Amino acid sequence: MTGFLFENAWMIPALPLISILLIGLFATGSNARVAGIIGSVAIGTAFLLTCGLGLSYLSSAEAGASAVTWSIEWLRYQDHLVVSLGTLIDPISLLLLFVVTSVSLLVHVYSIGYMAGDEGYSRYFVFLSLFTFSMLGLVLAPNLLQMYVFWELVGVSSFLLIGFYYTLPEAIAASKKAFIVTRFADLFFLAGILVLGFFVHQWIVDSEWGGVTATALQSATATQALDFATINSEPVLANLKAQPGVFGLDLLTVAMLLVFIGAAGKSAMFPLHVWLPDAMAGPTPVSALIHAATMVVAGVYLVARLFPGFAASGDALHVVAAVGCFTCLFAALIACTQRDIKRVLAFSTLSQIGYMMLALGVASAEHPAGLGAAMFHLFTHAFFKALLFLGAGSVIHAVHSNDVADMGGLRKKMPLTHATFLIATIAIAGVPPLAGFFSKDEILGAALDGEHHLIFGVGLFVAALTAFYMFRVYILTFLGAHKSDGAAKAHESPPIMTIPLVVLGVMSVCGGWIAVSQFVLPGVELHAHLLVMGLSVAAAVVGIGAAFWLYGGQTNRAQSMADSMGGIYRLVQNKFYIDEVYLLVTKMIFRFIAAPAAWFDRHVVDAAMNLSAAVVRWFGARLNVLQTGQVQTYGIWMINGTIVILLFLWLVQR
Amino acid sequence: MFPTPTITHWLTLSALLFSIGLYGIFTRRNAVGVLLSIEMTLNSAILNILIFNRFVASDEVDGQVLVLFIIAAAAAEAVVALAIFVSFYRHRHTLDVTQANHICDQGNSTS
Amino acid sequence: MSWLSLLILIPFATALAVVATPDSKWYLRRWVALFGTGVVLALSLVMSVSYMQVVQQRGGDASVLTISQMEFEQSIPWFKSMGIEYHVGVDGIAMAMIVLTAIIIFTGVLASWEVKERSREFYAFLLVLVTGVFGVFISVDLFLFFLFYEVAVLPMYLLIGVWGTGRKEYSAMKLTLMLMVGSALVLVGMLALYHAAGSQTFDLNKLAMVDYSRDLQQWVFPCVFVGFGVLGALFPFHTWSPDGHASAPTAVSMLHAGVLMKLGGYGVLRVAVYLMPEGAKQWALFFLVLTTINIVYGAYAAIRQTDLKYFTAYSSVSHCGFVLFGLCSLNLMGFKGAVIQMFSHGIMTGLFFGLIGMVYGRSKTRDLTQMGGLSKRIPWLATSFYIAGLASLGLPGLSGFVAESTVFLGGFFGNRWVDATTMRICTLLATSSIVVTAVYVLRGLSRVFQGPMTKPEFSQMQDATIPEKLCTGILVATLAIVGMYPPVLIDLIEHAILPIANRF
Amino acid sequence: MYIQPEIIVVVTAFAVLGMEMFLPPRHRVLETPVCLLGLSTALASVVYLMIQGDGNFLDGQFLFDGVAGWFKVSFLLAGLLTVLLSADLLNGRFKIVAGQDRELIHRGEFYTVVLFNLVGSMFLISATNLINLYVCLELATIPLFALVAWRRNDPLSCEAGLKYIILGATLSAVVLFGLGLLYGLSGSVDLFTMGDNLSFGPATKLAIAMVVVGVGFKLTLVPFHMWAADVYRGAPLPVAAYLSVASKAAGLAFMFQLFYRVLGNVLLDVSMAVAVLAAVTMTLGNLVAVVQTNVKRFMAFSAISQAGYLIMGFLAPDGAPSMVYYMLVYVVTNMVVFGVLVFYLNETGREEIEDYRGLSRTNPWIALVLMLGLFSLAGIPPLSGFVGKFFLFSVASKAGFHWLVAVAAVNSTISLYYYLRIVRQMYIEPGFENDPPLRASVSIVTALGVSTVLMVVLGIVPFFYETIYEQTHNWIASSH
Repeated sequence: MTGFLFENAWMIPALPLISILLIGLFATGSNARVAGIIGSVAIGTAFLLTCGLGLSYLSSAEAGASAVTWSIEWLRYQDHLVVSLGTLIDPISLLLLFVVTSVSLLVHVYSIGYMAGDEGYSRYFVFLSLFTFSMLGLVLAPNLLQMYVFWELVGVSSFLLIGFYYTLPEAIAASKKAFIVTRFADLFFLAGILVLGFFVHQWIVDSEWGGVTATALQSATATQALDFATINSEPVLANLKAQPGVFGLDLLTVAMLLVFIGAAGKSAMFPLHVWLPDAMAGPTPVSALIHAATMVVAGVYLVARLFPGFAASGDALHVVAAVGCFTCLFAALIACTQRDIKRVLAFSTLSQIGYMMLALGVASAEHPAGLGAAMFHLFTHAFFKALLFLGAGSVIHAVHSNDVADMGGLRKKMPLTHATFLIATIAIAGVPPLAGFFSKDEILGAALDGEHHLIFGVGLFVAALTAFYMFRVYILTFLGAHKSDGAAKAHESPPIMTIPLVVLGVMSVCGGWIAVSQFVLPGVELHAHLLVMGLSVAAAVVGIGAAFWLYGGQTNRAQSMADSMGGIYRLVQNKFYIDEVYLLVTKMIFRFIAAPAAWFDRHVVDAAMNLSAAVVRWFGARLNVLQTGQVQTYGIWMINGTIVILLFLWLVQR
Repeated sequence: MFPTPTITHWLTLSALLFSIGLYGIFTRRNAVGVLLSIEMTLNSAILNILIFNRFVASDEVDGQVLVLFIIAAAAAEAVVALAIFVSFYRHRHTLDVTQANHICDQGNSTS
Repeated sequence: MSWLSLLILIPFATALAVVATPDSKWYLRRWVALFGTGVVLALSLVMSVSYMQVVQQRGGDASVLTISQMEFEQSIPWFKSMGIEYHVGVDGIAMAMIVLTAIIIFTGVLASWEVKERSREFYAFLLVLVTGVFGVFISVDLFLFFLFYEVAVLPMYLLIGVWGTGRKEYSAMKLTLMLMVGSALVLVGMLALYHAAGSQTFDLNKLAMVDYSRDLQQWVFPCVFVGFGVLGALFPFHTWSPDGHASAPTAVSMLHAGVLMKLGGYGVLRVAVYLMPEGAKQWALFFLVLTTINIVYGAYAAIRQTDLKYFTAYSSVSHCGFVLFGLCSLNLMGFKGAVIQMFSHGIMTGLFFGLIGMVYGRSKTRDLTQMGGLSKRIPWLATSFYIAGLASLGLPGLSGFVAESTVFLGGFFGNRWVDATTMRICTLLATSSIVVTAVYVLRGLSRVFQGPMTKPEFSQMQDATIPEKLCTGILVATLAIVGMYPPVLIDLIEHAILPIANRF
Repeated sequence: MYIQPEIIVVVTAFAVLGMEMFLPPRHRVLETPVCLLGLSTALASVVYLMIQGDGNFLDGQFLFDGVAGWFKVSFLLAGLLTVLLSADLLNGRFKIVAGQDRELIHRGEFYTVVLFNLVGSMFLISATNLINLYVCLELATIPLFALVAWRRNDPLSCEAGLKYIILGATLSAVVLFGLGLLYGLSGSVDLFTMGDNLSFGPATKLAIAMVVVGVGFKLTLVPFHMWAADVYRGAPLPVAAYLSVASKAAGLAFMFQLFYRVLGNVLLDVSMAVAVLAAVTMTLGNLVAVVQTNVKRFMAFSAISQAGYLIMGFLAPDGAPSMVYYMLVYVVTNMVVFGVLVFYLNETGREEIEDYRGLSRTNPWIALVLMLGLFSLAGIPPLSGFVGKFFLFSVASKAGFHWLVAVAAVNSTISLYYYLRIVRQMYIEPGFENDPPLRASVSIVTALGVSTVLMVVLGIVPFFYETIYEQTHNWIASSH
């Protein structure tokens, strides 16, 4: 795999990095307007490079080929543990590159309009470029540590963007929550890296591989423990599988589960999902880019990257499937009850990522179809979900409210937004021939092929739920009458915002026609499941019908249905009170660990130090009393001293 | 009648004298009494040296010479002591050594 | 004369020059100080580059050495009968620390640009302190090392006592005494080593060639470790640190947390671990547990702090724990991580304290609960603060991550003398502090800089002045350079760490 | 002629006395330069003799060697500095300060007594037989009684003199008893012969115990230290300064004679006792110093703890150079501190620790000098106090007394605490309002200048220690 573009693939992430510098240098004060243009041009160039890269990959490389096309030594821990920064080019990284650069480009363009006039305009684009840079670095990572590095960087740019409106308390709280929850998950990721680093390194040193490479420090090109290529190689996996870990699990499973917790944190899988709905406090384009299309699927990407490991472990993959399955159901249920349009979309995102995880979980080394399906869904989801968010952003921009109860009847006011939003809604609902149908169908097919009937059932049910809640939102937002002044005064967004919508709309329609699965998994044959197709279309129709039945007319069927559910409805509406549980745990940590630690430090440790000083003074004062001023007492002390010395000399032998 | 005193007897005498002197130093309240007791202990030491000169190194007179010097030094000491006593008396109108504790009254605080 | 001697002569001469400035021209002093420290900074950078060249020219395989190779050596007999020499030399570790010191003192002078009250003494003491610090880093002779070590500690008393705030006398006294007790322990240990080695020499590398008996190492190692550990904020001897930092003036906090606390780690590495591998093996577990407590406990205690300086001080306790933790790992990565962490934490905490000083100068309060929304008025400081905070929570791309990940790997890889499971549990516990750090850093920063502005007078604040921008800019740039391209630092220190690691 | 320094001092003493007798009062001020001249000449001749090499006089009754030379240098330095420090008081410049009579009277006699005392100490280290030793010990002691009580109008001075003489005389009797025993046990008055004849029997132990009392008294070892606080407090401050160094140096000289010459064979047997004595002394001195408020008492306890460090040198056979060196260092360092105390007491009549507040503003140079002096006492590098202490600790460590090194080092920290209390007053606390800048007189400046320079130079220039080391080694080799 050679060629200018391959060997200079680093330029793709470098472009946004340069854009940060340029914005920082030039887009200050009154020149802030330039920021958007700089950012867009940079990412646009990156997009073009990505396209070029993809084309030359398709034309030159073998299908499914994978290679590190460029790398420099970055962090040298020790022999066989030298971390490089590099670019790993293979189908899934190319796929993600395409998704990230394209969605990012569109979001940049959209943001020029959306953020116009904001006082933090250039700051916004700096953060956005930072995010893009980090995400591209993550996608291209050829080793686990580079992945982690950019993993953290996307986390922090997400943090910065969620807290973009830094005077709003809820934005600050949400940003902190997002960062801390994902960091908590990253802790396990890091632990996984430590485990893999140690045991893979051990294996390299013990095996003949260790002998082959140079012993000295100049071994950047030698086998490195944290490279995906090393970790995913069969002897290493077999070795890890053979070693005992903890809790009766084998080492490989332990390592993969640790990594998966990291992935679950970033992808907001249950129970680490709590940050994502709150993250909607950030600007809407940010939600579209980070919290729908790209960053949150990093977890899926990570699992896909380490798929051989997960597959070899088996158990770890089952956990992935279970978590994905549960999250997709759980989030879909909550999505049905939320009133904040962005929150509905957020829960929908959760649910869809759950879908992808589920797809990964049902795959196996022998039947990797799920992997392809997951990537396919990732691809299509990125577009229609970004579209939904940007559409929602357009609506919010117009109505100045997030609450669907304030909207309604926007179909006429905002025709373009309406049309694209509708396309996306249909796409996500899984109606053929739009994008979502194909990818979802493939996932369900994979589940059925893998004999995971329960998962298949849940998947089908969630498909219906998805159609239901998405149309619920659609109906409440665009159909019916205006429910507020804001909605009445709403008007279509400027072209700079609607053009990205249109582009995304096109992708949402056509995305499913691209054979992503074949691209990702060349040689794996896929057979069409007419049964699955039928069932999934039926589920979508049922969902859509239910939505229209409940919300379509001027009835209060929805309300009465909610009332009839009673406690369960409230439970779901309050997101199963998971947030409250977290709050409680956090408070407990504050109250029962942090406060005692601080108290202990001041009142025990420090007091002990002060006590030693006090003891010295106390002794000093006591001994000072001996100085009575009585000369005869002094004399007696001296004579006693003589006697003591005498006794000492007699009794104590050296 | 009496057996010839041996070195042990003499040393015992000197030790007794020394102890009596020390006792006096620590119990007499009058400074002059204390001074007298000090002279007594000095004398015991002198006696000691003479005894050793006689019984251990009788062919030399080093001990006796030393004693002469000691007597002179003791006299000098007594002179200085008496001078100080006089000036102390002028301030306090007493020679009670237990009264000599004004320094501590002033400076002995335990801040 | 070796170039190294200049590193102590220039600051000292600058101190004298400051003293010689006329009374009326206080502003002259800061320029003198800035010039002197600037020269030192330039010198240190030039020297580290030439050090790299010298090492490369020398070539050879460092992976078989067990005795540190010093460069730029100079040795003048001093007290011959005791074998004491004025013996200076550096290896990569010392070089890195010298660069750190030079950066911190240069920025420290910038941060104390507005010190007018008794500025003559202030700069003089500051420069004397730095003389001591440089002295420690260039010493090869243990006696000289100890001598400079104490020279570095003592001016702190006056610097905090005179120019500090709050309970400054108490803090200054506590700090000085605790550090001195530490150095007392070091003294006991170092004399025991000296005599065990035949009372001939204090040369560290010659002392390192001696095989000390197991019994001796068994008691000397903890003495020296704890002795230096006090300065490295080893639990439970860290309590001088919060009070001391809270009371100290800006530049002093910077210097103290940034450089002086590193002397502790440096001493542990150079004296305890290097000279007494057997002792280290025996005690590794004990100190590993202690330093784990350090890391986790410091982080939790930081959560509850409301004073910005206490907050940073506890975070320093936690971060300095990483240094000692790395050293207890007794392997290449542990040592490497410890040294990187020394450098990284030095810069980071210097930045932190510098910024706290600058913010305090504007807000007149350090109470987190009183502040809010400052970033609107002081975006430069806020940005720098955020970068420092992110470095402190180990964000990749800033130096903290490089250090911490190396330490964690070192800890996880462990060694043959400590049970692997214990080692790993400790490492994971230490790792868990990254979450706690994130909690308190974000909490603290968002309190100060985000949200609505809490006091009307805050709206009058001015953003950083040019010296302040220079100061924070240099520190931020250093954090970023090391974080983004770690070989800058790793290439410098690796050759020096190998001999020490090879002893295990 | 190896006795020439002593002769010069004696001649000076008589000259000064003669001037006091025959000169009219207004010319008596010349006594000070004469005295200084005499002492400087003596110092020069000691140095000259040291360069000449070892020698003896009167058939070996008087030995001049390296160690003796260094001791004499210490004594003469102490004498010189004392003369300088007392000059202002004797001049009557500070007759009444803060409502108190501060003047020292009878200049010529004062000098004479000081000089005789010095001669006693100087002979002490050169003596080779018991008779000489004893007489010199008395000569090095009795004048001090008079000096302490010198200010006869001051009740405290008289009281201090009373205490000092009662205890001193008692102790000299006890020492004499012990010396008598040693004489009896060895059958000789020649110190070398005595050393050869002695064995470590029970009677020897008794003798050692009794002799140690005398040493302990002069060196202020615990529990023979109790006079120190009261006497320092009551004595005129220059006398206290002299006491703290000259008397201590004489004690050390006596101890050298005793331990290396007479008890050389049993030195190792008593090392545990010495170690305990050292530990107790330094600890008690430091602990009590912590709570003092008066600078004189404070310095008394500080001096006590210094004695504890000092005798650590006896723990190993080759500890002698460290002790000689530390003695020299201690003399100059303590004189630095006392010099400032004298200066401040003269100028303001203040002698409480908290009275030192604001000194760094009223006279920054003096404050700096005092700070350096205190740091040197505390053993802070690069001052000579640090080097000296380091060598002493090294001796203890070499002898295997690691616990003692730990105790001593921790004690150094405690001492730093109370030394820093003064530094804190000078630098941190706000000063007295309206205190004018203080100016020091020429004599004080000279004294402080000389001693400060020496204090710094002794620690940095290796010449002094190296020479002491070499000469002391020869001395120890020859004293067995």
